[in-house]
Amino acid sequence: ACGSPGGSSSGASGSTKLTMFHWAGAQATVPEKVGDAFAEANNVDVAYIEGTNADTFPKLVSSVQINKNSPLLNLGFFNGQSFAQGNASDLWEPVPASVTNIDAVNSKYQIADRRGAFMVMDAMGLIYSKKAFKTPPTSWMDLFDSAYRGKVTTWDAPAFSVNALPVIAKLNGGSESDLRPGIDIFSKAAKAGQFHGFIASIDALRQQLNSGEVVIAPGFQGVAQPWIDAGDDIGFVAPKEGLMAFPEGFQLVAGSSEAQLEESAKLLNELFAPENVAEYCNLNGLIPLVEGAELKAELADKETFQLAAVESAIQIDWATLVENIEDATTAWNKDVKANI
Amino acid sequence: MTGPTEPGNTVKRRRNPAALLVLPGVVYLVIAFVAVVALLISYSVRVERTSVLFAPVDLTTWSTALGDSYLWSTVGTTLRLGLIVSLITVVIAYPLAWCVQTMKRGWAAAAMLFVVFSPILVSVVVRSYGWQLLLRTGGPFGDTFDSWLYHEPGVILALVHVELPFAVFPILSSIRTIPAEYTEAAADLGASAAQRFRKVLLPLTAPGLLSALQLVFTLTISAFATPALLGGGRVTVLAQTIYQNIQLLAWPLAAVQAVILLVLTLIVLSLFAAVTRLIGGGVR
Amino acid sequence: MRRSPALEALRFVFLLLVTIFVLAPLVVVLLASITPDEVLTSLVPKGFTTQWISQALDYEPFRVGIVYSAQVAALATVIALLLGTPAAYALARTRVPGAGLLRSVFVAPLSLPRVVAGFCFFALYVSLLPSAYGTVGGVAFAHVLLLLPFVVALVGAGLAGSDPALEEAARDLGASPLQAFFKVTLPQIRMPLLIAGVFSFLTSFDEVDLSIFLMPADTTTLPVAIFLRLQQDQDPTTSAVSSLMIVASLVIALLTGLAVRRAGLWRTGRTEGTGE
Amino acid sequence: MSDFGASSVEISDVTRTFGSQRVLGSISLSIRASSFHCLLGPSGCGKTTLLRIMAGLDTPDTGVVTIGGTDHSRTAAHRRPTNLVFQSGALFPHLTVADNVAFGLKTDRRTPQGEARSRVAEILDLVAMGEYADRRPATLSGGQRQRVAIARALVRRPDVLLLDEPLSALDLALQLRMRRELRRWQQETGTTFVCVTHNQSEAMELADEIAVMNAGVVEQSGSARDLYEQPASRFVASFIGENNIFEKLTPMDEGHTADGLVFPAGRADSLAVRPEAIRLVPADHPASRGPGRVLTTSFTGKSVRVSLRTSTGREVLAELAPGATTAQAGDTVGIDFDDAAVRRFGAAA
Amino acid sequence: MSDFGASSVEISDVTRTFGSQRVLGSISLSIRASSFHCLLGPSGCGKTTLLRIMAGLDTPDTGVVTIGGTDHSRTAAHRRPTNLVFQSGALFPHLTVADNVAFGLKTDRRTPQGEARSRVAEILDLVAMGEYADRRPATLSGGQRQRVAIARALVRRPDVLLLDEPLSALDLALQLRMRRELRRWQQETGTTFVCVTHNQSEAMELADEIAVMNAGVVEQSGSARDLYEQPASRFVASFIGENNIFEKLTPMDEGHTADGLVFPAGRADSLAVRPEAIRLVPADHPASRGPGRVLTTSFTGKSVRVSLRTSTGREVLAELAPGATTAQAGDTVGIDFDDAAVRRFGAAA
Ligand SMILES: Nc1ncnc2c1ncn2[C@@H]1O[C@H](COP(=O)(O)OP(=O)(O)OP(=O)(O)O)[C@@H](O)[C@H]1O
Ligand SMILES: Nc1ncnc2c1ncn2[C@@H]1O[C@H](COP(=O)(O)OP(=O)(O)OP(=O)(O)O)[C@@H](O)[C@H]1O
Ligand SMILES: [Mg+2]
Ligand SMILES: [Mg+2]
Repeated sequence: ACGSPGGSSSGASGSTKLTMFHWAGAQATVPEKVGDAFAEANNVDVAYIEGTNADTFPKLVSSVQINKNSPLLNLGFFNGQSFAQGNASDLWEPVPASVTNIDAVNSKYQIADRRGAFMVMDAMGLIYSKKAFKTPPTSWMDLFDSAYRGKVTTWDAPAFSVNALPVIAKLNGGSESDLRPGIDIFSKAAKAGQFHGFIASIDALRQQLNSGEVVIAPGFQGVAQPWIDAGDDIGFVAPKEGLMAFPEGFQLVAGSSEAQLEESAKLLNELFAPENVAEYCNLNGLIPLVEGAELKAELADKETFQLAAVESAIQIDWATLVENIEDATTAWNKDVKANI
Repeated sequence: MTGPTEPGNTVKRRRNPAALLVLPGVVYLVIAFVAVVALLISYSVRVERTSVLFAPVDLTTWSTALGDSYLWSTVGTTLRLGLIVSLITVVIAYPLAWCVQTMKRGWAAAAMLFVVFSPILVSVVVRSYGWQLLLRTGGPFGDTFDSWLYHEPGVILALVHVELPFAVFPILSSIRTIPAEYTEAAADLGASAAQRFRKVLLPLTAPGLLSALQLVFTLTISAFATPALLGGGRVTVLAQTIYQNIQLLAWPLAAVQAVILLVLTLIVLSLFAAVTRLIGGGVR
Repeated sequence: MRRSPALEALRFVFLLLVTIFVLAPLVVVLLASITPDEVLTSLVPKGFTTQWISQALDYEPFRVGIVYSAQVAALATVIALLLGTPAAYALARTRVPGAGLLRSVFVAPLSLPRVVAGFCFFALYVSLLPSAYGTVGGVAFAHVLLLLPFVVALVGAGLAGSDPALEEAARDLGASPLQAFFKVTLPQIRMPLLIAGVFSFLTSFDEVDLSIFLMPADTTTLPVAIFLRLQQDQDPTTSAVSSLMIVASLVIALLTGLAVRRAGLWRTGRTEGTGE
Repeated sequence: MSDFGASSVEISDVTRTFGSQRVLGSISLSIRASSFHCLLGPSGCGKTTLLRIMAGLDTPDTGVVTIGGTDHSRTAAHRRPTNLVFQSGALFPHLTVADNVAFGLKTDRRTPQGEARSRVAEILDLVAMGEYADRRPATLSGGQRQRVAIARALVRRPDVLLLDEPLSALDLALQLRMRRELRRWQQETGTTFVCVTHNQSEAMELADEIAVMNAGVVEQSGSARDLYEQPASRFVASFIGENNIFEKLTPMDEGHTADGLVFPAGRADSLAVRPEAIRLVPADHPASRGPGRVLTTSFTGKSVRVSLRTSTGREVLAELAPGATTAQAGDTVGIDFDDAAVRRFGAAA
Repeated sequence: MSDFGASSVEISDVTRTFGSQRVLGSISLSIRASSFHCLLGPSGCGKTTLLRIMAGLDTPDTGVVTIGGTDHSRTAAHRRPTNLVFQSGALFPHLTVADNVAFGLKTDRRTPQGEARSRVAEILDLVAMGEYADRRPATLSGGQRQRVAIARALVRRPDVLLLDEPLSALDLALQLRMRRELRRWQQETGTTFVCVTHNQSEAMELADEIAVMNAGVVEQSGSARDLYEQPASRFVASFIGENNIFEKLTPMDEGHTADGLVFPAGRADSLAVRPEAIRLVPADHPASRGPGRVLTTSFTGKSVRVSLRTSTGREVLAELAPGATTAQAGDTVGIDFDDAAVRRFGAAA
């Protein structure tokens, strides 16, 4: 029942084997469906790695470093941060021109050197408890409002892509390369007892919001939407400064064999077909970045699912952030975490 | 003319072929553990985040890590947590093992054993979820144990909960091998229940106690999920920082920290062994 | 010896407290898996549903994971017992050079954070033995590192108290060292062995951090599947799996209990009115 | 010595059952304060069980144990003024010889440390184990262990000292020396000693009074001489010293031949004649009560033991002074004894 | 019975040291095939160690153990044609009495199951433990355990049976019976028996030959009578039977007074007189070799033991026929013995 890590020695014996990495749970449905159909049609073996971005990316990196020509996977779904990290270590293969469907990606999210392609976007805003807020919070800085002392939470380092540090830094005169202003604000808040604690799982966030231990936190629309759908007294709002864009998409992995790259590119093209993108977004509460992918009605109506929201979103320079992430972690640990 | 003349039981003397039985286990440790540790050490002395087996030696990671006060505070938390949890666990487990051993009805003892066992039937994530529900503000124990959750006491509570079986069972195994006549003789010589415990039972169960301490301690200081889920960011142990660094691809640093953790563990384990030898008066 | 009523009462209270402490979080999990709410907000169930349980049973990765986990756990347990029991025996009964250090070294792997061990095994497999990566054997081999400490510690604790003279008697009666071990030593350490086996099995079955690095493409162990699901979906299905495991273990425990009773495992070989 | 006590022990109607086996069937026994009392009986008759009940290590099903006038039936072992020397030794494996002996002095803190140390040293010298003080029990020989066990109980100076076959693993010389020491100790301190032994010469030499137990009951209690010379039952007759027992005799009104030997007149179900009361005479000697064929002869130092077979096939043992006979295996001789040497027992006995 | 074997045992220059303690110092001993050999010696002299070396459970530092002509020095215990009855019993706690006994029959599969069962039953009856077949050792009395230990070794029918104080926990009646059984068994099967005992009467009754050990060496080896009548050393004299030993005498050229008694002339460092060789005469009797004050008298059934103190304070023990004296404690009497009863030992002995 178990394959070996995606081999480079394809072609020699029968059909090509390729390994695709996708995220788990509902995010697995569409990639596997498309992958199975593709395998069937093209006489290709497709194996899947289901996992999280955080765990799989390091595995991929180390596999390549052990053997440049034998990457753990050939085609993978990653977030913007990993896109940038991979670029830094030449992990990605440019997407060939034959993958025409990526031309329909929103121009703001087109990648110049075609190393990968963003497919969908999750939007980070504020998740809040409707019981505690008569009117929804309006600003990112509400996280630091002393009215909510002890009832705020966010993610611990090094998950800076999701814990709002880069956003707060940028809003306060800092940048991806200078997170200090953000760290200072978090540090002050920590000392004042602003935080109920830091969360380590999405589940904990939901629990705490529902129980009233926490009333506000930075969070993803794609995370909040299923909770809202399930009837929790939870709201998601785009702060007046704008949502934070969190694009996700696919990469072809360098070191894969010619045949694997060729087949992966074909599969990639399938995945970017508008109907597949739409289904992916509908299932996971995400904003499609591909033109022609139509959201289902319930979502399409929501303000935060509009492309306008995307276009006005706070864009993070992932490459710069990634360069600073290690130092930022050190600073975060020392100044924020040590004080909470 | 004269052979080796160690004291001790004959079975323990001279080139006993049974000593070779330790070999398969040692071979495995060499293949698995030593390889892992060697890999760690090799990672720890490089700067490149490459995972080729050999790279030029560079000690900068070591020197920065050793001078990092935050790392040492994490080490402190880790060791403190390890010691507190092992002590509390053993203090609960020891009388518990005795109660189980002396239960008159076999089924009651079996049921109690199952109860003790049950935490490890539930995955750590789900277990932590249970604690969150119980301890959160507004939960059934939220008021009594105000602010335990997302603080050290909550983490300790949850760790003791899951390490309990790892302490009860070694103690129980060693209790079961003590003949009744030793406690009887002690009682006959005027020892009260407390004295019998302190002077006879405790030393005779020292091997089990040692196993319990060692198991619980090592499990606790390498525990990652429980402090992460219940510590609320306030309780940072070395395992978490290591995990962070792996995710950051800061492998040399992660390796340095893992080696530090391992060395500290070996030191504490031998301390435990020494202390237990004191209690046990060097039995066996 | 007689026990005083005060002591009896104390003992009862103690056992009760321990039971509550141990079971409370598990009962909550059980509740969560049969309450309709997706998020348990109160401990008084608002109804009853088998929805989560049937969802858990239907969820493909759980089904595959259980089988895979069981295979890995069984294999790892067998290897750990086969390696650990002789080692514990040698450490307890013979003068192995450096026995004190060895004892610590057998336990030490537990202190390696499992993510580290997992990452290292991953690197080892991929670089040295690609064919082991992701196979039941490969995962089990790595798990043995975590199980060996239980076996060595538990069996060692059991052996420490048993009388070496009995093995001498057996050998004198014509039993080869192997026969002596199986017919005399083993029966005396049945209990520690059984416990070590169960511990090993469950630990391996529950292992996430290490396995996650060794799991390849389309298969994962059950706990890894639970873990991954929790990353994305937060409904009580995962609690339901845990509840199912508790119930299944209870059944297995009952069955072993009966078997054990028939095999006389509970007999301690001590006179009645033992201990305190 | 002021801190030595002595208490009488009174056992009334004590019974003890293990499972379905009645091990003690209503035992009553009075042991005078400051006396040396021996319990004698065959293996498995309940001696150890009775001692354990006195020590409080076992609980009788019914009955009362009074020590020094106080009902101690419900007193825990460690509060009783008794100490037991275990049949198996039960030395603590984790303590040295000296620490084993000192154990009982440390449990109550009445004995100052310095005194405890000197008492331990003294008692270890008494049992000739002084030079083993720092050894662990596992490295001792069987007899050495037994001596430590005795020392450990003696050093506590209990009111009642209970000894379970305390000298069984010792060589004769040491046994004799230890007997003398025990006896001297008992007389000097006035402590009550209750000693289980299967060695009759030990019991006879040591005891003021001996209780003979059989199958969970006390058959007879009295001085050594009483038991030897006036056994109350067939069992006591056969158990105390050796005896040639002739059983299932028909009532005898006049000189009667049983098992090929002529006995004096009198009613009895069984008769006993001590081996040392038997004389060997030439087969045709007028005093001969019947012929016997010599099966074996063996020299035991002080005597020659001759085993004979009567004309009806019954085995008879004779114990003669060395030189009193020249009979060899295979010879036929006459068996003779005095009328007065014959003891009779009824059916009930 | 074809499956009984017998082998001689030859021990040459065996030494064994524990730590710094020389427990066996160059032992050499020949044990004839089919003989009953007893090892006698004080507690801690190395008897158990020697037996364990013969059984292969302990390895000597130097020396050779030959069994039945084959050098077995390096043979593992389970391959030796020997079986050992452990001093401690070493019964398997998890097996019933019957299974304990059957254990050794199952290790080699030469004995068919049915035969094994009947042999176990037979041997359990022999040691009077038939009705305890299904019990576990923990529920047995001390003597019952010892009997099971004997049965377990006997049933194997080894060439050489090693017994370590096999009867020490048994009452006299049972001891005598078991002695007879052991002796009978040994003679019928021709098996070589090596038996450690501290009971001299046992050794004398059972053994063809006795080796007297002391402090790790064999002092004398011979028949019971030889040892009793011609002890080769002061130690043997005092150890085999009781003896009154008079030490550190100056060389005596003519009738000499030592310890207040007159001895015949002759060179010696010590003298020995058996208690039974001593006669009590009136204090003023011409035969008296010196006066003695009676300390205690005790009746042991077959004799009266009188302990006396000479004028120089030396204690002397006399063992007299019942009725041979009327002396009471406190009386002063004359001590008498024949010249021939005096044995002399040089400094070396
Ligand atoms: N725990 C027990 N369970 C069942 N039976 C027992 C137990 N202890 C003793 N017995 C039985 O009770 C009887 C008396 O045992 P006890 O130990 O008192 O005998 P004893 O007179 O001391 O014999 P010995 O001289 O052989 O030591 C024996 O038949 C023994 O088998
Ligand atoms: N394992 C050991 N370690 C150290 N010394 C030992 C060990 N075993 C025995 N000895 C010592 O060796 C000496 C001889 O012991 P052994 O058991 O052979 O004596 P024994 O003649 O059988 O005495 P006993 O009649 O008392 O049983 C003793 O002084 C004992 O203390
Ligand atoms: Mg007894
Ligand atoms: Mg011995």
